[in-house]
Amino acid sequence: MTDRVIEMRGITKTFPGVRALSDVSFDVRAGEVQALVGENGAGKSTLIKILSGVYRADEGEVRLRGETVHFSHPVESLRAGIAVIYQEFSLLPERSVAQNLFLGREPRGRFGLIDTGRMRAETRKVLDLFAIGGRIDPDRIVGTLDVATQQMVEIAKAVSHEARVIVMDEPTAALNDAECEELFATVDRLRERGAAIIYITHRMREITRLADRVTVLKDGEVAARFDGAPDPDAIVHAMVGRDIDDFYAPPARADEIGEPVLIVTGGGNASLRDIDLTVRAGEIVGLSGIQGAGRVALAMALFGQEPFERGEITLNGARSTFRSPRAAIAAGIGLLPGDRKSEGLVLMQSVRDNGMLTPRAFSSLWSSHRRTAAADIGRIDDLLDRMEIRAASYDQEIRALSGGNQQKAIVARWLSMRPKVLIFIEPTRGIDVNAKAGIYHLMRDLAREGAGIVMISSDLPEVIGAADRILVMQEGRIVAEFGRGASEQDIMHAATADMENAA
Amino acid sequence: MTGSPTASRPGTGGWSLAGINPVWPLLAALVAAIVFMNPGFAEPTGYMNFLKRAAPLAILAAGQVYVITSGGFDLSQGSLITLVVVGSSMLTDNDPAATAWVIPVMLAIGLGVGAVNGAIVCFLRVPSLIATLGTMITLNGLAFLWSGGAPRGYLPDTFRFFGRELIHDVPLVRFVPVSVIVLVVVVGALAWAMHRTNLGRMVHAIGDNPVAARLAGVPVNRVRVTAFMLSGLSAAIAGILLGGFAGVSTDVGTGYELEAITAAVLGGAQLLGGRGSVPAALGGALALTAIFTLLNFLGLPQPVRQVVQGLILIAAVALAMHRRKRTGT
Amino acid sequence: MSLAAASREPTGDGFRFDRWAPLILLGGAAAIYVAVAVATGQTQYLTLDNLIAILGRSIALGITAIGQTFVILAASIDLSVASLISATAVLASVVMDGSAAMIVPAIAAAIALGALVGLANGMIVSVLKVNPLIATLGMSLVIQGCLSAFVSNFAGSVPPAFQVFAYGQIGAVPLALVFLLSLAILAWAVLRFTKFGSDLYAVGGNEEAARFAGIKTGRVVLTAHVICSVCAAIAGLYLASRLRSGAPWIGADGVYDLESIAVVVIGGTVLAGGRGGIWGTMAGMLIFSLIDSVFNIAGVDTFAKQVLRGIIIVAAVAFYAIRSKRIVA
Amino acid sequence: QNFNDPEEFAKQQEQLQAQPNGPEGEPWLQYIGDGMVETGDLGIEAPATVCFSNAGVNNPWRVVGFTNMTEELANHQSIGEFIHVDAEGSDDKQIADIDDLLAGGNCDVMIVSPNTTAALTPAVEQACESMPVIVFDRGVNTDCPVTYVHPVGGYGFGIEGAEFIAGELDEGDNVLMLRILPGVDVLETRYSAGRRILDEAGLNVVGAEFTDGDNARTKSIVEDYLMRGDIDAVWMDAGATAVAAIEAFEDSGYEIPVFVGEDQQDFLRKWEEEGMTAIAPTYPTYQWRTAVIAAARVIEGEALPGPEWVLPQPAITEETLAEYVNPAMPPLHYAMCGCETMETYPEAWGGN
Ligand SMILES: Nc1ncnc2c1ncn2[C@@H]1O[C@H](COP(=O)(O)OP(=O)(O)OP(=O)(O)O)[C@@H](O)[C@H]1O
Ligand SMILES: Nc1ncnc2c1ncn2[C@@H]1O[C@H](COP(=O)(O)OP(=O)(O)OP(=O)(O)O)[C@@H](O)[C@H]1O
Ligand SMILES: O[C@@H]1[C@@H](O)[C@H](O)OC[C@H]1O
Ligand SMILES: [Mg+2]
Ligand SMILES: [Mg+2]
Repeated sequence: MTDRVIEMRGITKTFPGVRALSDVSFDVRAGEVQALVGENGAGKSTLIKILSGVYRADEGEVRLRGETVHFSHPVESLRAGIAVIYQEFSLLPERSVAQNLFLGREPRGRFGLIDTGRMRAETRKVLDLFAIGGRIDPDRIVGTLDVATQQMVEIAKAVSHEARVIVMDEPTAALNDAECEELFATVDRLRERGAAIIYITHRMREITRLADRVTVLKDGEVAARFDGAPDPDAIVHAMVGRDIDDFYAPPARADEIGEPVLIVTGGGNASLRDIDLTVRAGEIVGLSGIQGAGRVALAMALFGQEPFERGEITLNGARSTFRSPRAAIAAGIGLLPGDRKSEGLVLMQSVRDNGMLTPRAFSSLWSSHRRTAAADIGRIDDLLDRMEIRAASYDQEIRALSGGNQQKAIVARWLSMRPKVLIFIEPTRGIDVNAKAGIYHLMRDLAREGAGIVMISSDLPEVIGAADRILVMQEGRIVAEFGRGASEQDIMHAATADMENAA
Repeated sequence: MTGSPTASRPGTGGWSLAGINPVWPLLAALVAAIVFMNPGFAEPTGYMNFLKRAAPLAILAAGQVYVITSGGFDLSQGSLITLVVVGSSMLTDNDPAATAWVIPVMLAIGLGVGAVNGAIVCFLRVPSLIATLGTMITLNGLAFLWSGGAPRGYLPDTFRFFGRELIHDVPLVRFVPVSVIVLVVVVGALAWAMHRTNLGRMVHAIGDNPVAARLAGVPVNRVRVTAFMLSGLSAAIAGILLGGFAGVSTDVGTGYELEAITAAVLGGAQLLGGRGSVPAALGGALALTAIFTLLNFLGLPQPVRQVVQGLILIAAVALAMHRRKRTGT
Repeated sequence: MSLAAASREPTGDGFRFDRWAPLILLGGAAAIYVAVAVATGQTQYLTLDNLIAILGRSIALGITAIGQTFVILAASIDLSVASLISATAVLASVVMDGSAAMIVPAIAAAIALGALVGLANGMIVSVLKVNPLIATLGMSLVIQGCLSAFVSNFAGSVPPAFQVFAYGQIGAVPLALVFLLSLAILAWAVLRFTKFGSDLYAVGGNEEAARFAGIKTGRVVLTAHVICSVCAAIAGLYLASRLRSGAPWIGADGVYDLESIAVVVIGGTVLAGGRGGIWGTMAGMLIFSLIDSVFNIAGVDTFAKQVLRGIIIVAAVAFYAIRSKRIVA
Repeated sequence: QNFNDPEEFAKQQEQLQAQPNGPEGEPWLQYIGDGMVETGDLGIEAPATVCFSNAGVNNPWRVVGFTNMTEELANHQSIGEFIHVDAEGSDDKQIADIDDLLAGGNCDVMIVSPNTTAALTPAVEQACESMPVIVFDRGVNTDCPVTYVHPVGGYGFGIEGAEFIAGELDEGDNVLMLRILPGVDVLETRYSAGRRILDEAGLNVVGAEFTDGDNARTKSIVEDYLMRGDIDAVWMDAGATAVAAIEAFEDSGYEIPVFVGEDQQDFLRKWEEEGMTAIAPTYPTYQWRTAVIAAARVIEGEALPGPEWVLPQPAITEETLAEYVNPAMPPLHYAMCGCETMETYPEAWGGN
């Protein structure tokens, strides 16, 4: 099992103004899971894109089973047996599962026409390799599947290519715990079948659970290599260049928790029932639950995106149901969406414009863009500084920043509004440990300043470590509540137990 | 946040030659060619006439660039011009005193049509290409319906003042057409609103990512409707200038919407939103007018002019895409 | 789980409104037609002959719209079809010049011209990365310019043998109608059963995903443009046959560019690409024919007709667009 | 089609001078030549349904004409229903319109104002098979219609303007020719006749430009020509944009040169106010009345001029100008409408 399937030697890559990779060497063997980790912007995705032919390296060589290869297009690498599952899905929501699986290489029958029957049958076969795969109908339109199942389809697609190398770039970002377990089982199975797996993640737990070897990138260089899965602290040290002792911020002290800022009574709509919820100033409330339990729906209701149709919200003593995000923001609620690119960022605009977006939205249309009621340019720059955003300039388009830095810019946006309640949806998705710790401390700081924080996360340790109180949801209702010190088992049990037992 | 504040704050991007909008060198080259062909162009009569002729298109493009930057198209500008010209002749009914109220009414119609366009897009969720195609057809019909097919009135000289008259004895340039003053004021105001106000930044934001903008609290509909209203207003002003320049006819506006889009795109505006500049759209309009003028001076027949216009359009955008790819922005 | 996903179209595999919307609209248009005929006591308009006359009203538009469906599905668009129709009609008519022996060369020449223009459009869009709206607008100017450099009037003539295309009958059914139907079936089959069809939906739905799946996206877009332009060339041949000669203005006069786009969109194909199909387009074409006929039966004033037509286009698209939650621009 | 046909040119030159038959002072009833067609045996019952397939009302000339037509209907009891379909300037649509009218089976007589000559020929031929057809304004390439109503024609129009210019200017003087759009037979012949005469007179045609009938474009084009050199006369194939062209001279500080316009009120008024040297050839809109009269005659079984009903085509000159200027009428009203004696005049034409 020492045959190196992939060898990358001396890879260097520069983008205008950034050296993304310098002299990186990296290899993967058949039947192993090689974890690739590093801070945001360390160069992980860039390395993968060079491997798969999206980018061309400035220097260095890539070898596949000992032979030097020059992929100039991802298809070439795919044909050579390297499948990449990207951070963003590449599925077609309007097409069926089978059509997606065989996209670009549909089986042909008579007259060169597509053999739909065979395509369906082959899809069935591939899906049957996975536990939940058996439940997916090959004719189902992908857009109608939930995200975890879509993720499954993505992986099935890679498998159906009979790839010998499978790269997963943060595959669990959109999954909750149970779904993650399913994914891990799949990864195990792929490893047994002799596949070489490159696994990129920011979650230490996954490294411990899966990795045979670990490569740590820092600032575009290899900072460390480990055989086996080392102690998380060692990885963190290599990534960040120092230890992080206070990963989670300390919990709120009793005297820090104040009056209720947000109260919901009897809230309900198409996806939610009987929501009774209180968030106090100074506390962080975690929302847990399995996929589809209604956490995001609850956030959307609080934020006025999918308003409550029943019940009422009391915010700082004033009653209202918000009909739009704008109304919610005006009343003092802020929300960090879970999908940065499509819901959080205006990508072609500058970092500063992204930060100023909400302050500007709440100023007169016709007044100066440099000074608004909530913040002026100077204050936004201060907040961006405080977030330690890595950018060549705040005038730079935000799309050139790494995911974590983009997330920080959105946080800065909300900080400028001094919200009473701030809802974080998957706040650390795709964010490195250092930044994660930063976000946890930031949430705590905000709470100390008197805000109520609601955090939705699919990362159980994160909920347990960061929240003062944990609410568990199931089928659109809040079914359980835990204080600090709840175990993962407690929460999982509450999230998956039968309705009667939980109620 | 952990750690100490960073010592140095990221700097502000400087001005660089590579960053200059290609519409300006293009315009400069065209003007140089025109002056070379016809030195009279360097005289006030030459360039003032040129600016006067370019004024309606420049104003139109400055309005259109709001809609384009916000992610849409406004195909109704041309018909709106026709409606304004025909409607003004119907309403003024040869009465010089009527101008005083007819012009505000026309500006209101421009704003109103823009509001309707915006409402169709925002509330009926019809893509603007189709929505404004619909209003384009409807407004054209309305203009004919109103006039019975042939305008029934003249435009009084008071009305035509804006598009036709010159202000004499101006130092340095001898005279300035009124329409050039209108051009400077309107384009100046639109440039200010686009590049110095919250409105402009939000127009960019909703064109870039409307979902993110909405979730950030941007009043997406209000901004979008405002963009369409400014586009409508610019068409009304262009109509007043065009009616003033040459009097009433029922097809004054025909084709202007595409020229305005062309001008905006020559100025680097990105179709489908997120990027756009009013000064550059002005540059685009001037460049387009300069192309026409140059081809005219060359005495080229109409068909050749069309071909050249088509090729320049494609080449300009292809070049912009090439640059964008190379600089990675 | 993302907000976008959470607020996506109705989940499940049940009744998908947008798939049926064109048919519902068509039913509505037909009902109005019948109602107007009955209400005005003109039941003679409800005969089979009339139905066929209605179906035959928009053959050229139908053929063009089939082609337009392909480019729109690929998230592109073609504004050059009108000029191309004129050009191919003239070319065919000139090559034939009244001689039956020249029919085949003329058809070949027209199709070849169509393919060439499609190729050029496709290259400009997929290689030079020029926005398709601008690319094809530019191409339209180039074609129209070249055309009017050579002809300014009806040119050449179509021999009787070729007039069969437009005027021939198979029993009581016009040959052209049978042709249109066959073309539609062919187009449907291509979209449904071939790899190209599948690739087309993929490229329109998510270009990046298609590229990563190894689809040569540029080639797919290019092929869609060739198909679109060849359809326009066929429409040009049909019009030459119908008018017995080619005129350099027939394409522009019929507004086949904007109307074909409107037909496709009313037929439920989304401008963003990746969703829709041929039968929707056929329904859209029929809706247009029915509207025209209703106007004629009801004796609607010409100008009022235009006003209504614009409103109808917007209303028809709003009919299903309004239900979607996505923010449009 | 040959738009530069010396025979036709000569014929129309002659017709301009001919003494028309028919009642004096009612030119829409007059005719040049003496061919008549009998319609006695068609057996149509009055009141009958007349269908009108119109190319469009897409310019002021056609608007005035269509008003003439609708007002004329009131004079004829024999016409019951009048069905009007408008093709909005599209050949394809007009062919479909005629198909619709035939399929509807309602019409007793059909009037067609074709959008273009060649394209509408088959449709008109088809209509001829089931009913009497009257064609006016632009023609068709078939003699199946009962009659084709039209004034002398495009050559005549072109001749009158160009001869006037030739008479006023000296050899080598500069003439600018402005045209609205290509391809319409009656406009093409105007140009070819005008060009022939100007060339023969040794005048220098500095340019022949299409204006699309748009004022702003016209004014710009003329301004551009003025920057390049002097212009001693302007010839136009249609007068809708004449005033814009005149303004280009005024605004650039030039004398107004010799001008050819048309019988639109705004041009006539400008001519009178400025004391210009000008002429207004006409293509009289009263022919729209004649088309209806012809239809009524067919229904009533009376004889009518045919197979061509050639109407007189007078030009407005210095001497007759005062007769036609009428400030009460809209600027784009065509003076040669023959409508002054009708009951609803001037309101129906937008006058007051
Ligand atoms: N197309 C590009 N143009 C310019 N700079 C880029 C581009 N892609 C990446 N970069 C820069 O290269 C560096 C490495 O980025 P990369 O996306 O590889 O990081 P990453 O390790 O995958 O980060 P994350 O954990 O946030 O996904 C970053 O500084 C990033 O800003
Ligand atoms: N806007 C909406 N329209 C219709 N149905 C919705 C909407 N939002 C949520 N739902 C439905 O409500 C249920 C709860 O979904 P929601 O996304 O809130 O669950 P969740 O627990 O937050 O999921 P995740 O763990 O992925 O964040 C699901 O069945 C979902 O399909
Ligand atoms: O319709 C034509 C009109 O446009 C022109 O002015 O005169 C001749 C007519 O045939
Ligand atoms: Mg990455
Ligand atoms: Mg959720």
